[in-house]
Amino acid sequence: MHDDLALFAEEPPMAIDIAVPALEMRGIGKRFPGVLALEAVDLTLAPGKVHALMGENGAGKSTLIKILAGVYQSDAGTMRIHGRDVAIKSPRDSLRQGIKVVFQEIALIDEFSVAENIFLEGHPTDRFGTIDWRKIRTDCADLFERIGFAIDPAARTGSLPVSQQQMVEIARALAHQASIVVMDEPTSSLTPKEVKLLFTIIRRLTALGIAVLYVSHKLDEVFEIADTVTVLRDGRHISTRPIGEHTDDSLIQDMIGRRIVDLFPRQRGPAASRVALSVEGLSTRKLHDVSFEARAGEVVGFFGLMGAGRTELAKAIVGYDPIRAGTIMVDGQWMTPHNTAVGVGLGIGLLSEDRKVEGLMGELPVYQNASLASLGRFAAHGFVDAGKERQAVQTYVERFRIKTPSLFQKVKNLSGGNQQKVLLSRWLMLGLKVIVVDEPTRGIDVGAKSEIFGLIDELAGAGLAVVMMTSEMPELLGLSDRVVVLCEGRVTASMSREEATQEKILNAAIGSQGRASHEFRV
Amino acid sequence: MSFASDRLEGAPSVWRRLIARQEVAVLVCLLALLVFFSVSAENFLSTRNITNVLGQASLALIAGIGCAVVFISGEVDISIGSLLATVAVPLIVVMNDTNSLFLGISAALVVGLAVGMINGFLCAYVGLNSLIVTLGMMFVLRGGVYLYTGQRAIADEAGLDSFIALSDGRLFDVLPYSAVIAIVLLAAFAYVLRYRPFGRQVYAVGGNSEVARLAGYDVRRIKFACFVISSLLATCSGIILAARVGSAQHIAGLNFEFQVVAATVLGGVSLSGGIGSLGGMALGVLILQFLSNGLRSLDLPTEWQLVITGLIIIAAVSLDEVKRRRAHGD
Amino acid sequence: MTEILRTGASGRTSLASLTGSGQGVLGILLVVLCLGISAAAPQFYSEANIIAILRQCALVLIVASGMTMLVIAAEVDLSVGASLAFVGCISMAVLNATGSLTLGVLAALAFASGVGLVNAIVVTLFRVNSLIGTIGTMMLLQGGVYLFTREAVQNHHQLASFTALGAGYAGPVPIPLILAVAIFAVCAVTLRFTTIGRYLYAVGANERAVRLSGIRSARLKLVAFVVTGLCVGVAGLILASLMNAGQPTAGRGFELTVIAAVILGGTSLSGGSGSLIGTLLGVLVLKVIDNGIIILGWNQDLQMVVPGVVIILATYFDLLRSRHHAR
Amino acid sequence: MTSITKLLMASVAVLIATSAQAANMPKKIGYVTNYATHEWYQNVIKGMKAHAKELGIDIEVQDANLDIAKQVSAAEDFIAKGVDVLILTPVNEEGVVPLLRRAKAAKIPVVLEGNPVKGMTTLVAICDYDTGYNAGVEAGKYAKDKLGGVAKVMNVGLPLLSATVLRSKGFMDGIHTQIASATLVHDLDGGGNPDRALEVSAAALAKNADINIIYGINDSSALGGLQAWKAAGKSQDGLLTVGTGGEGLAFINAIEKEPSYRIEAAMFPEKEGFTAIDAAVKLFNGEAVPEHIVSPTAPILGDSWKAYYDYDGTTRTIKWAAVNALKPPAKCMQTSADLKK
Repeated sequence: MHDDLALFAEEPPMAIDIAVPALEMRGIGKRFPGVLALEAVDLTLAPGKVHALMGENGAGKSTLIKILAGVYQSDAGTMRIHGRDVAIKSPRDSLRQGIKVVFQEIALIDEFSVAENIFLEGHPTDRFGTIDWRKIRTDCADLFERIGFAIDPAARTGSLPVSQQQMVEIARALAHQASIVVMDEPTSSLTPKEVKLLFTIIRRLTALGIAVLYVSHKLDEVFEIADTVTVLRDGRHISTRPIGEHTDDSLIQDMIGRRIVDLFPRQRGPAASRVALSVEGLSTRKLHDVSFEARAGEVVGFFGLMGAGRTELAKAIVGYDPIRAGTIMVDGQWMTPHNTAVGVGLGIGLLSEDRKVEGLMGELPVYQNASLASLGRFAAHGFVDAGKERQAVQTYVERFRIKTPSLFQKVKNLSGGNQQKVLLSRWLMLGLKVIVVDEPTRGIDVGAKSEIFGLIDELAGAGLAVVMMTSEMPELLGLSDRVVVLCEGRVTASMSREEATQEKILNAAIGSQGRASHEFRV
Repeated sequence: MSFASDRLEGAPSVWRRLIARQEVAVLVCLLALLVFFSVSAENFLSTRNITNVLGQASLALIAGIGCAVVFISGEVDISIGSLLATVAVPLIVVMNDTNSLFLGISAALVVGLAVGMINGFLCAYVGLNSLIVTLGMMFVLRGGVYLYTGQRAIADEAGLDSFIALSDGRLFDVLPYSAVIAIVLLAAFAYVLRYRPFGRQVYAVGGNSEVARLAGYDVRRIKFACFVISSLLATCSGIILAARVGSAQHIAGLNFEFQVVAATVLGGVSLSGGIGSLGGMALGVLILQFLSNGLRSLDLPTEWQLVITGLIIIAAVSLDEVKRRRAHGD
Repeated sequence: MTEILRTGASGRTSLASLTGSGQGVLGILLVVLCLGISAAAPQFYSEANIIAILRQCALVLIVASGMTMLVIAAEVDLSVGASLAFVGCISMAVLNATGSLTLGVLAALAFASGVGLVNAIVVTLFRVNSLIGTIGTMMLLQGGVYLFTREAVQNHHQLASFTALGAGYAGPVPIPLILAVAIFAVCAVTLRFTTIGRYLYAVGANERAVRLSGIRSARLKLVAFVVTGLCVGVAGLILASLMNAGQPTAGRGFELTVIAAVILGGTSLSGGSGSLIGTLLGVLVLKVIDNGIIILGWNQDLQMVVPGVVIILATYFDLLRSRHHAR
Repeated sequence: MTSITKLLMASVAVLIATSAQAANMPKKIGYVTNYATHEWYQNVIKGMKAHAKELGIDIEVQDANLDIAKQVSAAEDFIAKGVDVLILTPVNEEGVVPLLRRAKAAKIPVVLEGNPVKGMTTLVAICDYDTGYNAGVEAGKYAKDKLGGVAKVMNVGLPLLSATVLRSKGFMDGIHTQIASATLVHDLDGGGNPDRALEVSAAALAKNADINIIYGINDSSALGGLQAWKAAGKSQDGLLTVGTGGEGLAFINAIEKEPSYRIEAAMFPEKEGFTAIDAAVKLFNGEAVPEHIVSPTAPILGDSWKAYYDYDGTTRTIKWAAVNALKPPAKCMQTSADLKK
């Protein structure tokens, strides 16, 4: 019954010649304004195999996937699919060639039901072209049941927690007859059980002769699932080897190009005893009774899976979002909740995780972006002293080595790392006591990453309390003096740098309740 | 198989989903309005009056479908008022020359199609802001009609029975044909939006055009089609209006776009795209029509009608916003 | 280190960058229009006609100055036309009742800024899309003005000082023009050199970033709405003075002229970019077209068609330009 | 004192005359006007309501607010309600043809006000052409007398409506009877509203500095033209402004305060409303009525407005005796039918 889904067919979706590579990319290059994203990259996928694509953020993985998906077009190189030369000019072309990409940024329509999103690429219709809603619902329910998913197909997708949205996104790949499935960091918000489920699904795909490109930077996953690994670094192809030839160290060496300690230069001294930020019993729609302290000169790292409430906490403590209960004290003074003006006045500010939406004013020049928070400093009687302002920005441009052709460059034309530095200088020009950084290295290339780490270290060294929200384990362990773990809006663990281990942190992040509500029948 | 849906956080029950819908709030408003006017205004609840209002509402209902479709796709079209006046010219001129309603309507549709294609081309393919393009088009069309007609109405000389029936005729002597047409078109497009892949693509494009593109949709072609649909439906409204006024009126449809936009937003169709339904739009139109009819029955002067309509629009849109904020929790 | 500063500064002022901007295109268009019309009809550049054009521009420019600030902050106000008529009636009624120019002017400004305040509340507090919200207030004002007076409010006292507001001269320069230039200058300086101006651009470019930076974005929008209201107040006074009466029917379609001028001037409706110089050019282009069609004795219906085409074309050229720059 | 007595006597006389004529009174009359917020129509309505009250008729007024679609809707409402007589001022004369058809089907008699419509029974209207013509004759005389026999006219017109086109045409024809060399220097579309009139006039005056007569198809248009003149810094010596309508207070104010505003082609809206009610009563009783019932107009020269109106600073009151004494022509010199030729 219901065997019309590719995943469960007895036969592969199409006649696949095992001898011919499913995908061959040769000499792929891509340039963006100011950035060379990819340079002469080769990639070959074999049918029925899992090929891992690895690299740090900014290595060029996302660009390569987007070229495969038809979102970007390469500037150089050729592509062959099952032995045929192809040109992929749009996502439509890509789908037609049997490529299905599962993006890390969830590509679902919030307003649609889960079932409809599963069939977004093509609604099943009857012979009159009328959408068969019954079939959509039953097929979706059937698919979920077989892969052991406890999600209501009729639920509005936007109302689901992020982890479930990601599972829906993965399930979508199964509803279509693809011969190449690309998964971009599919586990970034999944629980270990969900990850296991994902791997079961991947194995069933490869059994059908489908080629899987698995993009990740998590070593353990790659060792478990992949047959072959290709590593990219700074937009260049570094290595392609069977997984058996790799060790942890060799992979890291390939990915980072140096030893991990270099990434986290720690130069600051011990933290002061003065409490710069104290949060007591904070509750919002998503958070429940969160309490913690951060001392001057200390980095407090918050870890949690997607949807655990990290961003919500960040926004609540700087006064951006309303709270239900609790008190926030900045440097010993009570802060009015839901009022960023008071927050900034007391010296607490947020470096948002979403630079584009909440940080950058893309159309405005670099200097205006940098001086936004401290503009009043450069003004007399309401008039801005532009010379003084630009002079001040200039010192930060030099101090942070911000690469920009001029102060008047539109900030949207800068690379991610430089944008992040501009936003950091926005706060440093003002002079904060507490800075909350939310995923400070998202979408930033490796070189800039270590610079940002250096800056954070420097900030703490200068006496700021740094509250860091992150989902990157190395970042958390490398930078924090103390680690606090969130799960479903609650603090589930708090430990010192010395006590913290990856395992302890993950256990706390998954939490007992997490397991209960993500019940799967695999 | 049992789904643990009710145990999951954030999955609202059917009932909560229902009352969270704007359509329900609008329906309650409409019913309240009907009850109020039935009590306070004589003759309001007569079959004749109700069917009259449905006939009057047909113009905004038909054009409102197009307006809603364009809104759902994430764009706007404010050239429809001028288009109402524009298409009546070829309709009446050709009909007067040929004595054929079919040829007249064809001519009107050709003009409407051309306008829709120009709007669609400029917005979807060239990538210009649709508000600006259709604002410009609004001026161009209105000015063009003034130029062509020398600011004089063109009378229907043919006097075809079929054309007159569009204005005076009633199905079973009860429901005006214009209302019948509106209901048929509403049903047809409600079907398209719900049961044709194209309809779902329109929602997807408006909901998140990047996601739609990744799903392989030709976003530009879909938006283009929406503009064409909007123009063609406004053409239908223009034809019915021409029948109701027995002529091509150069001043027809002034401020019509405001009425339709207001009714559409009132009915819960979001200006930001991807959200809303034709049912909601229709309820929005009916509220404004019954309001204006009821206020006329109460013998309130124009100025009060304007004030009350303005207040209702602001109130409805504010409530919508409050509700949305609560739903999204910011 | 000053190298970056220098290249940046010189890059901004060079002629090349000006012609590369939307304003360059518009400036050229304006010159071509003026030359073309002058060649066909020499009366175009008579002193009388230039003054007539400038006076027409004055009214639009005053309101467009405020509107530019509003649009830069990513909001829009469609109620300005209806408010213009109401302001005229109120100021004239107060003038008639008190015989005091000061009170009349104060009443006009108070009323108009009150309208701005209401718009601001509707938009920032109720978070209504300003396009729809101000259609609502437009209807309220259109109805309200007829509730206030059904006929034109006549000028009883004929105060010379009031008449001078619209029809007077200082030397050869019409007083409305002086007012317009003053308001334009104040708004331009505010936008370009003050913190408020910089914050307005910032709010339009990214309101969340502004809020996170501890700046009260709602207040800024309120300021922009009230300034627009004040501008309408001044324009309404000038119009009432010119008409020698408060006309409840005045101002039909005025909002579209103003917004068309702002858009034509290159200010983006999505906020964060634009300039008052652009708006000035936009106003001039629209009014020169309007005037030229009469001077040339062309069919006046073209006064609607031509601006429509110009708006679409200007947007198109602007798009071409920005795409070119992006490459 | 005397004026009040006259007024009383006049209304009593009217009351007796009309009630003697009509045995049956309609209970309810519906009037759909095109633009109720305009002063002209406010005074038409005033005249109607006053007269209907005398006759004990209930009159209900709806406003199309210049929207033809709304006019059709409002009239439909009245037909559904079952009014005894319908009075219509068409937003556009071609646009209400279907309404007449429907009223006929519902057996409701219709009185047109203002503009003729194909298939109508009767129309109450002034003669627009004659009104313009008579004002033109007076303007010609004035120009011969005070402006050295030169007449260069700027017409602040409204091509939108045939009635207003007729007025402009009549004015020029009238002025030609006195000054053969009179020229129409500028023919403008002032939109019928003062701010637009001001704007277009400013450009026209700049182009042709020799204009010496401003004609406006209504008072707003004439005043818009005059204000443009004043704003250009010109003296009103050697200028004649002619307004049309006498719609409200504006023209009284203008005659009192503007030296050039010497001629008003007055159209007495109150009288028009009064006449329309009379026609409605007659139609209701099945009496024969002429196709065109002419409501009188007269050119008013300077201060002679006081013969027709009392003005207390806030409202004007019509002097019925003087207005009723005006003799309207039996037939108009030209109508909109002549325009189409």
